[in-house]
Amino acid sequence: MSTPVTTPDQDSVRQEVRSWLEANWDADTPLIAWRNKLVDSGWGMPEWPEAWHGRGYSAELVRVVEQEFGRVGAVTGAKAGIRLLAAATLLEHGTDAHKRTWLRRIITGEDTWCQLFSEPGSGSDLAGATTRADLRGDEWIINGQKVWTTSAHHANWGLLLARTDWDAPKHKGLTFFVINMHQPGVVVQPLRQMNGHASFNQVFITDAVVPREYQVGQVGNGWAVAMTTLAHERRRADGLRSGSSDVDRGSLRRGRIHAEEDAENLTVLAPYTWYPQRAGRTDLALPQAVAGGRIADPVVRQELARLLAMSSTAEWTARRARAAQQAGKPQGPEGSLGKLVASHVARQAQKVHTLIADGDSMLAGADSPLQGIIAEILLSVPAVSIAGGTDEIQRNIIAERVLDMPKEPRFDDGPFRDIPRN
Amino acid sequence: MSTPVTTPDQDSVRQEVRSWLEANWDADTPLIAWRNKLVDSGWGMPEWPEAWHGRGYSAELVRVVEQEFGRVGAVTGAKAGIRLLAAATLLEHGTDAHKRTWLRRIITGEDTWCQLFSEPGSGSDLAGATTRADLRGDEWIINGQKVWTTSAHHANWGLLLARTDWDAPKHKGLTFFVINMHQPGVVVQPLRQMNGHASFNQVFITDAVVPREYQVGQVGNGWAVAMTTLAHERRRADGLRSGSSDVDRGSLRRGRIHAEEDAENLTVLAPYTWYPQRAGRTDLALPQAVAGGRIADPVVRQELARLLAMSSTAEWTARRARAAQQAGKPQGPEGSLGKLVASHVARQAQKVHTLIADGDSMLAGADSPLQGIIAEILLSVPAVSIAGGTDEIQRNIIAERVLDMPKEPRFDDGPFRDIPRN
Amino acid sequence: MSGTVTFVHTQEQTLFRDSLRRFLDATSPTTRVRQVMESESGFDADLWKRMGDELALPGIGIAETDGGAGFGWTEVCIAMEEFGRTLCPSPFMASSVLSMAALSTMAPATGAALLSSIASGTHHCALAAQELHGQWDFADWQCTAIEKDGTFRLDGVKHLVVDGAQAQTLLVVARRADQPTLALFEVETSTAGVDRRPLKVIDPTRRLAQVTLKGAQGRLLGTTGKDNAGLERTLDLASIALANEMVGGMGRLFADTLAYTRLRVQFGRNIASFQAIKHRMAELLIQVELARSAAYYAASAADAGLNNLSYLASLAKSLASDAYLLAAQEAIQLHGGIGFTWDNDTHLWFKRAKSSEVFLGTPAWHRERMIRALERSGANT
Amino acid sequence: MSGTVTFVHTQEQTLFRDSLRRFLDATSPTTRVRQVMESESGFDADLWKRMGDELALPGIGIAETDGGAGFGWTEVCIAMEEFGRTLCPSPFMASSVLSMAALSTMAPATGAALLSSIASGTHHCALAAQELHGQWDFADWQCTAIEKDGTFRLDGVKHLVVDGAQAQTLLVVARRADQPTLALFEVETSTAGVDRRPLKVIDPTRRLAQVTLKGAQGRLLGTTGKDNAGLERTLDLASIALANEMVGGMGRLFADTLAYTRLRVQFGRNIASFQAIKHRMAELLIQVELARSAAYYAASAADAGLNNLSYLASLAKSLASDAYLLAAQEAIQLHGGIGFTWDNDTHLWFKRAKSSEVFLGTPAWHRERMIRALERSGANT
Repeated sequence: MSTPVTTPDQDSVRQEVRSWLEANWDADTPLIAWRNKLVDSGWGMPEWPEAWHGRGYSAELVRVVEQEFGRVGAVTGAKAGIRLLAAATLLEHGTDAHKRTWLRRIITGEDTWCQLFSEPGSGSDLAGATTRADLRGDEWIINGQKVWTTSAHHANWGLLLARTDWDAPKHKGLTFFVINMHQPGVVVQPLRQMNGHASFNQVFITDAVVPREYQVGQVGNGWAVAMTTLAHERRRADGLRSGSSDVDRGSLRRGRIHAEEDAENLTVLAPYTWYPQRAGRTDLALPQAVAGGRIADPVVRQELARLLAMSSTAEWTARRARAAQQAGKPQGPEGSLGKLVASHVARQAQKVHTLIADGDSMLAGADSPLQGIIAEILLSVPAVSIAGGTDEIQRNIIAERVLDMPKEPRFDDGPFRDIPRN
Repeated sequence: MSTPVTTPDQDSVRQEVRSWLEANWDADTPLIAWRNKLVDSGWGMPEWPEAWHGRGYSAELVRVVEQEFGRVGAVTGAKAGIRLLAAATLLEHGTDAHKRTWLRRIITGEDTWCQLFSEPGSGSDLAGATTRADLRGDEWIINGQKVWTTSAHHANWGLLLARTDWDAPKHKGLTFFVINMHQPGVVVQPLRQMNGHASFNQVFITDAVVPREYQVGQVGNGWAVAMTTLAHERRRADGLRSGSSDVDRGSLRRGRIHAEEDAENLTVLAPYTWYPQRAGRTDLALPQAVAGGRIADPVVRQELARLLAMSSTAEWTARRARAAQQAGKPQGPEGSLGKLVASHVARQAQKVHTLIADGDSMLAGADSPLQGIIAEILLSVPAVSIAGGTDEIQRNIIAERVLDMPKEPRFDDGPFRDIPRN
Repeated sequence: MSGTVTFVHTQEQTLFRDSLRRFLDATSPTTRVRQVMESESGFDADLWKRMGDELALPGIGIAETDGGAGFGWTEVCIAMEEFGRTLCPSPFMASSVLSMAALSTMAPATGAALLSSIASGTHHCALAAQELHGQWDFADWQCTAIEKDGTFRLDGVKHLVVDGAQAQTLLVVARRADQPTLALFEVETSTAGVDRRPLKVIDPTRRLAQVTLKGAQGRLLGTTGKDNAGLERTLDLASIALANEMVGGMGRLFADTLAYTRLRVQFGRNIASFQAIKHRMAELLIQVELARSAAYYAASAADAGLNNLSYLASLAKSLASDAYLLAAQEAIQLHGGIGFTWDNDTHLWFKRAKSSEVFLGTPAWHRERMIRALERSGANT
Repeated sequence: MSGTVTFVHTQEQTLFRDSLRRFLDATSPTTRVRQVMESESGFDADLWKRMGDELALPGIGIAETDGGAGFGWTEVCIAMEEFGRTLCPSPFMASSVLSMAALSTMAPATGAALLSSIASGTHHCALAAQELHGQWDFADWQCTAIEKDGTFRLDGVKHLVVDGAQAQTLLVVARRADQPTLALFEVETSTAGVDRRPLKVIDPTRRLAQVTLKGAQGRLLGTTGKDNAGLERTLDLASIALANEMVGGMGRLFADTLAYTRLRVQFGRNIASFQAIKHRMAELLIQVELARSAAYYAASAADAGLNNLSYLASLAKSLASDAYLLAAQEAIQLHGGIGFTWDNDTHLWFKRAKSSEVFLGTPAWHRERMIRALERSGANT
């Protein structure tokens, strides 16, 4: 372990990580071996607490570390997929045993994770989950169906939200578990989407077993734990939207360790390849309009201008929120609009791409402009206003939390078993 | 009285009215005298029952009568203003005494009427009226405030909706009255609008008196009576929107009786002069675009095309509804959309007029295009989606009555005195 | 104008619609549509034959003298609306609408034989008109027809040809060196110099192909006449038929979505009870009904012989394009995640809506055409 | 670009805004605005003097060497936002924004005296640039300046001149016979050949006039330079300031409307509790915040010296125009009938929104200008 740091300044951190990398970084180390080094040194997740493989660094110091890693092309701890949401949840609600069991292999990338929250009957209404967990001796027996589960087909572990009390109100009857995905009671089926991809899964759970010590948080407190996971998911989504790239893919990636990392990403990132198209690919609008000569059409020019204005201001609005936060100013509304604005941008982008592609908007695959990218945009954008919280839910949140308008009258309090549901 | 007609055919009616007009029509008869003739002959309101100055004619037969009157330029019974809504209400809910007292002078035009329903605190929620009527001996004592009252400044009589029971649920505590507007307890103030017109009034009622025999319908049954008035108002509004002109203003209007009628209309129709501008004046869009050369602007062309498409299809949709009705087909949704569609048309029209007028949209009065007509459009259109039922109410009606979607949860049942209100 | 436009369908027309709806509901549930759209031909030949035998559908709009049922464009559009409602893939659009419209306007006499073969339901024709880039902008079309000892040789590339790969006969619009206006040619797909490449499409229920002609032999059927009036009218009739097909699709989407909101429970209540959803359904209903009014009016106007048909056709097509896309987007949104899945049927109509939005011209292109039509008709002077 | 854009106001800027807001709230409640807008001059001279004495507002953006406060365009825009919030009528737009921008870009040296007289708050200038029909399409401007024994004689008609009837000095853009680009002239309104006709306006809080020049004597201040760059930049700065003013107005409308929906009870509940209204307020908030981001960004970009300022200015102006009109329409709609009355304040902002929508160019005109700017900057190659 490196000597504990109290509150170092950026320069000293830069010095320390730089000399450590000089001493340790070798692009021919096997991936897992290298990452175990990162865990032991605390350089893998410097933002994590010192007690758990980290250094308790602030965001700025973490950026310094990332810069130095990027400068020499050093591989970082595994970050792709939802593993970091799992880690954040375990760090906040898990026992030391939980942390010992899972955190290291999250950083090394040996384990992948998935999130078992959504169900066919509870989409917007996540707390309406009906997957049941019944205690039998020292084991929880799980039965139910989950859906929209990214990476379930290769995940080792799942974050599971299940109902343990049917007489409590719906938010009070849920408990949070970590479930071993590799057991007979768990059957994963790919879920094909209208755009042809199958980046999600359905998970059928029949008498699956979760040892009692894999319960996270108290019985009946599952919603609070899930909230932590969702908060981190939202924060990451906002980050991705406002352009701050997830992992730095610099140059200097010639070592065999990089080949190993690329292979890893191939699997872990596969479900996300269409996400940029789902967001509308604003970046392609102007080049396409110019390339095809459609830029000469006054209607194309009008709609293109609308799109560029919308997407630029979406970005500036997010940056205003971050700048205000960093300046310690009171939180304005601008921070809560990103998700809903992204839907507007995506819909306008698909409109513009349709105008530009004109008749060829009817075409797909190799016959579609940009070898099918345009067709994929047209068939993927409808998902942006649904996934991760529908536009309708976003509007409720903005009206109720940002504008402090009255909440919707509730029809779902009282014992869960009495609440109407599909 | 003319001999009762059972079910005459169009030709016989045409013959009869034609010969009657030949015998009686004289453009130099004083207006009131002529209209009294119309009342006695039943030619003034042929759609009214024979017992009450009419002939019980169907719509087709009435059209025949109107055609013949128009052919010779004969003056008809007074129709402008809301007098016909008053008549329809009295014919359905009034006593014979009521009908004797008011119907004749409605046709002759000697009396004008106004409608005292809306209040500052009850706009969309008409049944929330808080103007009170208290029985004192044989008189109802009225106290409260009404608003949006067209023609109150010259009306002789008012249709009044007032609360007589504060313990009954909101719709059950109202009673309907006819109030004499010319009494000390009734003070009328013009209500100026943002477009400069003052076509409505506020009516302040303080200890005004309504003789018990001027009560229409049972105590507590006022909402049902008001519904009749509103139903006729809606029907007329739909008629006006779908272009079927109210009164035929033909040629041959050279007699002194026409001068008298024009003078009458000057007063009665004055509040309505800006209504066409409120509806957007689609008719002016193309001519204005061509006149100013703005038709060359591709954006103007796009928005103009949208406007023309919207307004034509609004008209065709209304005609589909009428045609289906006449063909005895089941009522489709198309009949209930007119009011809401009119708002869309008006907003698009104001958008197009702004595009065409360009910078001169900043100007008003004589400096505005068409001597201020354009400015009046821009400043009047906002009223179209509020007056006579807001767009929000229309959407509720369409969703609940046409699409049979669930009603809004009610927060206003129970005794009226306990219901929150402004 | 000669005749007058009607605002309600006749008893006969209603009966025709009802019988066709029963037929399609019985024979083309989405389970079947999914099989057919993944088949090689892309349509069900046996079913098409039955439509001919039992409903005389292939020649519904073709004159009796040419072996058709002799009905008007209104009946063609009623059929289109029902096809749009079920998405049943068939040669109707290619043969009985596009080809029939082109032949009846540009080659009434010389095309008689083709018309009756279409009416018989045994012959599959495809109209090869538009070319790469742009759509029905005639001026840009390059395909040429060179006359040589009595016959014509055609060269050029035709794009987005409906059923181009399945049809036996192509009706090709080409330019003659010596002529100011375009002409219509009959080209057998079996002849040399005809290369047909099926295109990958977002809507597999409507097949498209790219046709390359290299000295292919063609028979002159007729010319489009002054100002390409024949092609304008062909586009008018096709756009009106397409608009009605779209109305069928959006009507179906609206009904299915409304039903789903009544069924789906979240937060302990039907989502149909949320006011925001109620208001959106009300607004959507308006767009659907306005588009329906436009499509019906234009169809009736075609039969009535109104002289501003281009204006009305483009009005109907542009409104239908916007309303159908809105209905499809709202349908997916209100279905939520399930509406984005392959197994849910919503995307079948979404893809038809997206494809139809630009087919025969984008809504913006048709709005521009509306104003051009107004200017031509001198309404602005 | 030289400097960099900032996304949060400095402590000083925030203090400046707060003090100005307190000042305007105290001195310009709508009761006072209504009096002033019906007065003859259309603004409160005493209040304007106080703004100079107590806040140094008239010269806020003018260099200290020219007697100004020497702040940046961001501070000018903060002031504009607060003026837009209260609708306080003043010479700020005419003198301290339009005239100041024109002088500082086209006549930094020769205009120094005018700039300091503006900064002193004692001198009222108006920019007479655009002409009848069309807006800032320089090519169409006809006003001419003929040089004759040392001085210039100006002829032409200038339209929609802000404060044209109140100003002592007109800054006239005119065409010199011998020059390719336009030039800026100083014309005293007292001199012969200057006819100023106040125009009737829908927004009485912003006065406009039509100025007719018949051989009026003018002093050459400077030229707009290659490609009329000086006028382009003047339009950029003015559009950015206007966009910020509009953001102030829409922010006020939003807050007042939100408060009213919380107050107004119908059907036994606050109308703020209706989901349809909640969702519309959420959508409106988005449009307001996006417009705000654009206006702030463009203001900061002007100070940072970004080279794509025309693109950013037109982006901000077009977004602000659409968002302000939407906010004003929604404000009236959600107020219901009362919102359409004269005594309710909502229409004051509605009229400013409607007027500002087209002032300095419609949103569509500015969207087109955005793309032209992109093409110039070669972003498309």
